[in-house]
Amino acid sequence: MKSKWHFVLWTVFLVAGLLVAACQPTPTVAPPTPTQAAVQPTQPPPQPTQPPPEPTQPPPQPTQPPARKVATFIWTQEFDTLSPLYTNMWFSTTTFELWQCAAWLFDDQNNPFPSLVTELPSVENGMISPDGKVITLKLRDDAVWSDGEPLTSEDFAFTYEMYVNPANTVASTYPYDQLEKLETPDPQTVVMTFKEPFAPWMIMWRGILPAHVLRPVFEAEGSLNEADWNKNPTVGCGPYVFAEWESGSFARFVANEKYWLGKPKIDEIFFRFVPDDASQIAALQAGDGDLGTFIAWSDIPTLEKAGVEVVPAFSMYNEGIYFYMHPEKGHPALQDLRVRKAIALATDRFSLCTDLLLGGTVPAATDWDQTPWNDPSLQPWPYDPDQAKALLDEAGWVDSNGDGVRDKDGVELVLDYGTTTREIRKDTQAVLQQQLAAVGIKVNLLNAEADLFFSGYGEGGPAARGEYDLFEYSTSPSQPPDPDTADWLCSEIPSDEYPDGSNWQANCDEELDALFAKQRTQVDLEQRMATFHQITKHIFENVYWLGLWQDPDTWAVGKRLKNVKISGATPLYSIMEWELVE
Amino acid sequence: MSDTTEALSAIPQFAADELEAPPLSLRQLAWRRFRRHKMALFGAVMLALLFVYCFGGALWVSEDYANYTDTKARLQAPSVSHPFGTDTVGRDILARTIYGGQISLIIGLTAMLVELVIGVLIGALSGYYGGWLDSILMRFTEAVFVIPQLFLLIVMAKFFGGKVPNLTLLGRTFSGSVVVVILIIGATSWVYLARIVRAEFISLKEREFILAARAIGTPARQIIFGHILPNSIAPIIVSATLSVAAAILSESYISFLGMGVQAPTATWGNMLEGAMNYIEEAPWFWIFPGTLIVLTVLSINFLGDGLRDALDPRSRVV
Amino acid sequence: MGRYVARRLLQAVPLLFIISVILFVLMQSIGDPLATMSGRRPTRSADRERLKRQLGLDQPVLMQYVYWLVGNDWTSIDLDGDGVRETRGERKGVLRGDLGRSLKKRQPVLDLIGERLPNTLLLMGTYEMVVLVGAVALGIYSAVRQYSIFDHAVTGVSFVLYSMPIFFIALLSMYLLAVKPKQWGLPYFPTVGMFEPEAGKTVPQVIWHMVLPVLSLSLISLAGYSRYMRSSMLEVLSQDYIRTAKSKGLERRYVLFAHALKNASLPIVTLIGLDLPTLLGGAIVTERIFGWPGMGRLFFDSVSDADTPVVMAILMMVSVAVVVFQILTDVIYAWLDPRIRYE
Amino acid sequence: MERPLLLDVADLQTRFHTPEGTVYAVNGISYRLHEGETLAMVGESGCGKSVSMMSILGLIPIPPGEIVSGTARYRDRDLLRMSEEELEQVRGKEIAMIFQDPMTSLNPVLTVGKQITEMLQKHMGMKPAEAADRAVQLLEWVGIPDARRRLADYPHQFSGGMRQRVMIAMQLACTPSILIADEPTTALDVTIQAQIMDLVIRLREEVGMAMIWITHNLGVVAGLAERVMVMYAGFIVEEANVDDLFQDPRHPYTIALLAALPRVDRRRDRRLKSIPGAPPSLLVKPRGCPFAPRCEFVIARCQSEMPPLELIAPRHKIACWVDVLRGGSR
Repeated sequence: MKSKWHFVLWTVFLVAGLLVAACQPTPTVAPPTPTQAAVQPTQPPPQPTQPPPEPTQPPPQPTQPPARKVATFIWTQEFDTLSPLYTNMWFSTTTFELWQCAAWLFDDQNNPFPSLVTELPSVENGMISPDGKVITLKLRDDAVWSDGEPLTSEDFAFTYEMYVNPANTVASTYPYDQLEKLETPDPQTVVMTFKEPFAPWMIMWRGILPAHVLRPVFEAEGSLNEADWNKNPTVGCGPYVFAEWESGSFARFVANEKYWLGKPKIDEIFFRFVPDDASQIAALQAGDGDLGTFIAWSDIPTLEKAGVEVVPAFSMYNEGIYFYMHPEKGHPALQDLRVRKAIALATDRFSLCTDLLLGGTVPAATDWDQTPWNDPSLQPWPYDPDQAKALLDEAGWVDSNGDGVRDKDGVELVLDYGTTTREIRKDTQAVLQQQLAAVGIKVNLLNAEADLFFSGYGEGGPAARGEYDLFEYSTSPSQPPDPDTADWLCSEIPSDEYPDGSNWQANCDEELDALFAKQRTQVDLEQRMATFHQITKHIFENVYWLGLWQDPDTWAVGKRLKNVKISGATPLYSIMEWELVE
Repeated sequence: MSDTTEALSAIPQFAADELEAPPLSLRQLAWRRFRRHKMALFGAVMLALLFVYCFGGALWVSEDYANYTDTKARLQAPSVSHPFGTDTVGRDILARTIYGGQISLIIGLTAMLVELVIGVLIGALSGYYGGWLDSILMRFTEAVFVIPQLFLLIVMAKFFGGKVPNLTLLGRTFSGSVVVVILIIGATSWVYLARIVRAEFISLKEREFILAARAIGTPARQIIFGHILPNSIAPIIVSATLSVAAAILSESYISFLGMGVQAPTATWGNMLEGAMNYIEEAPWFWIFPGTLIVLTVLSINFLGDGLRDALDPRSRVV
Repeated sequence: MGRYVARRLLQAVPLLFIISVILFVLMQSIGDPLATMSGRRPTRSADRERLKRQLGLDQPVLMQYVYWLVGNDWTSIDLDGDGVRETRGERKGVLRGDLGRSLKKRQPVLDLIGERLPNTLLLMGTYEMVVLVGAVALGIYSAVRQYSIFDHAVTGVSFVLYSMPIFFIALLSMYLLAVKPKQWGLPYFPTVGMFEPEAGKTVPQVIWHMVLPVLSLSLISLAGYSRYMRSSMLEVLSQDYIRTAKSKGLERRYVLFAHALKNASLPIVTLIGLDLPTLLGGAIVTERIFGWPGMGRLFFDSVSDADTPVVMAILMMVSVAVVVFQILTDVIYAWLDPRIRYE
Repeated sequence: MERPLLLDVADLQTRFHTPEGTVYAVNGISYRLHEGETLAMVGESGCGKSVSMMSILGLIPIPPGEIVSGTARYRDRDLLRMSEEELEQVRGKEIAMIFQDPMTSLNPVLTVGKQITEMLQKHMGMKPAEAADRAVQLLEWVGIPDARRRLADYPHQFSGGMRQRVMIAMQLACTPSILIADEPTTALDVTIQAQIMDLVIRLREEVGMAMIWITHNLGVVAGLAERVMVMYAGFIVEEANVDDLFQDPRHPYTIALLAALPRVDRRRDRRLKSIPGAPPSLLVKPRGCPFAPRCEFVIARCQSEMPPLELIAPRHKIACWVDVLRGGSR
């Protein structure tokens, strides 16, 4: 005890810690009463706690204010930042449908419908110029920010300005850097002029910045990098308003009393950040969470047993294997279509889906599976190891030295197969290694942390540098739901001169290149779709990519949530309509 | 400090002088002290059994079987055909603990060797030569010491991650991450050893027999490795033994965090990766490898404790 | 003493400089912070190029280090990529208290640390208190009752605990104190987070959620500390001056606490001095398993995202703390043991 | 004239149970101490002198120590049967003890003042200020200059002799009736030794206490003690008035000791090398006389049977089967 000092020290630490931890606002907010003004978005007030309704409590009488409805969403990753400028992270952008507003949204079939605009631009209604370079947006005149300021074309212009201003370290300038100029002839009109006809224009305007809030900040600080709004976006334009966000723990959004489409049915959305899948599953099972995301396929039966519904939402993601096909640096065997086809035939992606993913999904044929852009006639390659062996024999890859591995011209058919460290991917690797070994292909398994794996060529990324012969991950061609991608262009093959290239499979196919260039300017939907059918068929038949499984986002919807519809592109598009019943 | 030495020191000082025993050689004395240390004997026997399990078990179970996936039989509870159950792709956990154990033990031993080489070299140079070399080396040692090991391990695991290709040895393919893990554990754990060796060298280099050796012109290298090192071997042996346990633990930590040894090579540590997700559903998935880690580390700690009492009874590091 | 401290602090400067250089070099290759910046897709090449420039990652390592250390507000940087340095830098550098901004979260690192540090201090402070009180109590009790059943039990159990990886203890305690009781319909401990969202961040909630992580953390350290305390206490108890104190007719308890404990706590002070500063970095594994929003999780997540400014800041913070605590330990040592004098 | 009996120790046996085996440290010793009397206990290092003293004060750690049998009556109360609380009232207050090494016997982390006053506060019920004043007096009494300032000093700030003076002041603080001095001068320089001895003798007269002086040096005994006990391997082998012992030693061991001591006032030898052989292992349960292997008078009976401590002359006891004056068995 005579070591007073550590006692004192720790008392100070503990008390200080407790104070700091406990003095922060409690996460619940009193029910808004009719007399009470709307929640003041500029200063989210910590308010007294409303006890949850007791089970014994009589059903709410019409005269009483109904119990506050709070839905809890489980997020396995925390937002990085909330500003649309600075994030492309899924867990952040998915909140945009809550507190942000978009020119248009996509429904559960990934079909667009107008939101801030009065109608979707098209060539037919004249809002897209015949050359495809000018697109005009007509905005609603009743849209307002949560602080009551009208939302006008000025906000669109400001948003555009901020995206392309080099002072802002934005996550991606795309697609706004495709614009030549943006004009606002009147508060309800936005005229966009592109440098080239730009087919993927629909991926624009998912988040709008409040000019009246942020312009003064920008003018004062020279950039929005440090704007408090990024973390604390108290002014928004969605059905909910940001209330608070405590790092590592939770974030809250409360109903926007001033939402221009009416008031949402659920009073508050509470985001709870849990560190891992297991915690998420436990919370969902226990009913502590009403909504969860990215449910592992293997967890679906557990959840369904607990009455939690698992809803897939196609956001154009598919798990698949790329073949590194660089003519000099790649493995010679992969240049041969027969070898690639043999690899496809030798891998049992069907039992992978039924056993490992517990039947939650099916093998993908192309990276555009489950979209209208995919040639509907394409079916995944069957599992046929015998034919695979025959193809390999035919291609000249035989086991001439009896070591169990096929070879040709003194080159062993040994392939490096890399992926990230995600458990399901490691498991898949182990299964495929065994199946490929059965046809005489030896596979070395390699793993890298996601950020290393996805590193660019210049940063020594193993996939980008071609250190893997086969590399597996889940990707969508582009920003959903647009099908465009640069990943197959010859010009995108990374090299010392162009380290930032994104064609990591180093596959240069002139025919494909031309098709991609063509679709990019086809603002006509039908024409573009036809081009894409050609593209998908070409990739499939040449086995440039081997689909393992369709990887839609899996959403777990708890028992209390009703009327839930989820889109792949803008997941929470219908949050207004969601209901919470006890 | 162990029970024996405690017992002796607990008797008031005069007692030690009072004890009269037939003179024993140092080695006999060490063996006697060690043998009396029941926990150390238990540790040695246990460790021998674990080695038999990991390396002898390989005679019964092939590595192919340990890596054999059967997606139809995933996460099966322990049964006759799979005494420890199966993992997420239907691999037999028993077989994997055998092959994983080999890697874990090898990592423990080789990381210790790496640590030994770095620690002894730095400690010896800095203790023997002193002066500016000592200053520089000790600043460096301090710098490494200042950053907590797990932090440094994680950073270094990312630093070297994926930079070492897989290697094939004796017909078996090992993930390059094994080498990475060995190197980074060795490279982050030598600080204590270096300090011990340095202290030994500083005290020994002024002793008569070393001065004599110097006087007759024995080269420095021979004095360091031929004269001083053998005389400071006891604390080194003890420290090295305990660092095997520490290395096995370190490996399990970074593998548990997913930054350690990667598939297809199993270790007890990386078998535990993702265990959190199966804490309820499949406890066998983590209990068996976890228990084996604890047993091994425990045995080595017992052994090290006994060795310390036997070889280096004065040292008081816990 | 003042001069000694001043000299030690001065010596710490080159040491911290070496550390910062080593770490900065390591940071260059712990991953690509831009790789995952575009969400689920690899970052577009144009964005990658622009971000590198805007974040200063295109500069030579030496320049990056200088900017990190002393800031770049004395020079101009090129933001728009035309090769002309047109904009004045805004960073102040670590030496002026600017730890930089998180690449991923886009906030000042200081803010991020400020959010997490109280949580970590709360968890780790409690843990350290539990360990200290527990270890001192256990250590003294076993030392006094040497060779009793209690002593043997404590020694045996602590050996086993000491050999356990913390995640194994965490998993076991979760299984035995949360998962199983829940299945059996008994009261159970929460496993994740700092509080139930419905209940709010109240003191009882936080304490309740702290039980399992603190337990898991404490058990291992308790094992080590109490053994250390025991042997240290045994050694002190066998000293002549304890015999003297007893011969003076002082009460047993008084001898133990007034005469023995102060001496026995000397080696423990060193241990604590080594332990305390690393607490700032949080408990990486424990915070991860129990979803505790502290520094350990921030560190691990930042390493995973290669968010180098955050990683660098946490490591430097811990290093500074270690160095400062080493000096502090010496000062306290001198205070506890009058035999020690520094110059 | 018999002074009142103060301490009566009978058949004291102390053992230690160690992993090496049982150490038979004290094997049934008996002696008496009267008021104001000074008793010297002489023997080689490790013969059980200190243990026998610490046994009666309950300073033996149990376990591994064990007091197998015996009584130690102090003013009609058996010290060996006392509770810890009762013993605490005796220690320091009634029976004080000073130890061999003043370097290690004072607590290094507490001030000298604290170590003296805590005792006064405990036994004399003094207030802190009162105790401090008394401590200053005590320190001045034992000859420490500038005593008040030195109260705040730590033991390491004193020289060896000064430290022993502090120790003496401390142990005499409560004016005990018995002072046990366990080789208090052994660790000191020769010149200091004499000073300390003089000091102790002076204080003994001033306080009028009884004293047991433990030493391995027969030389110091002559000018100090009235009676002398010689211990060997846990036994008392001879007990006599100091003059009788020096002039008429009857036990072969005592004779050998004296033979190894050319002159009483000469500088001591560290080891009594002239006795052949080494003391027996205390790990073996004693059978027969422990000195037998080294004894030049040894007879057959010595090997098998321990001789009892018997009166052979007035106030002169020995434990030996042999009559060394006449030769042959007694």
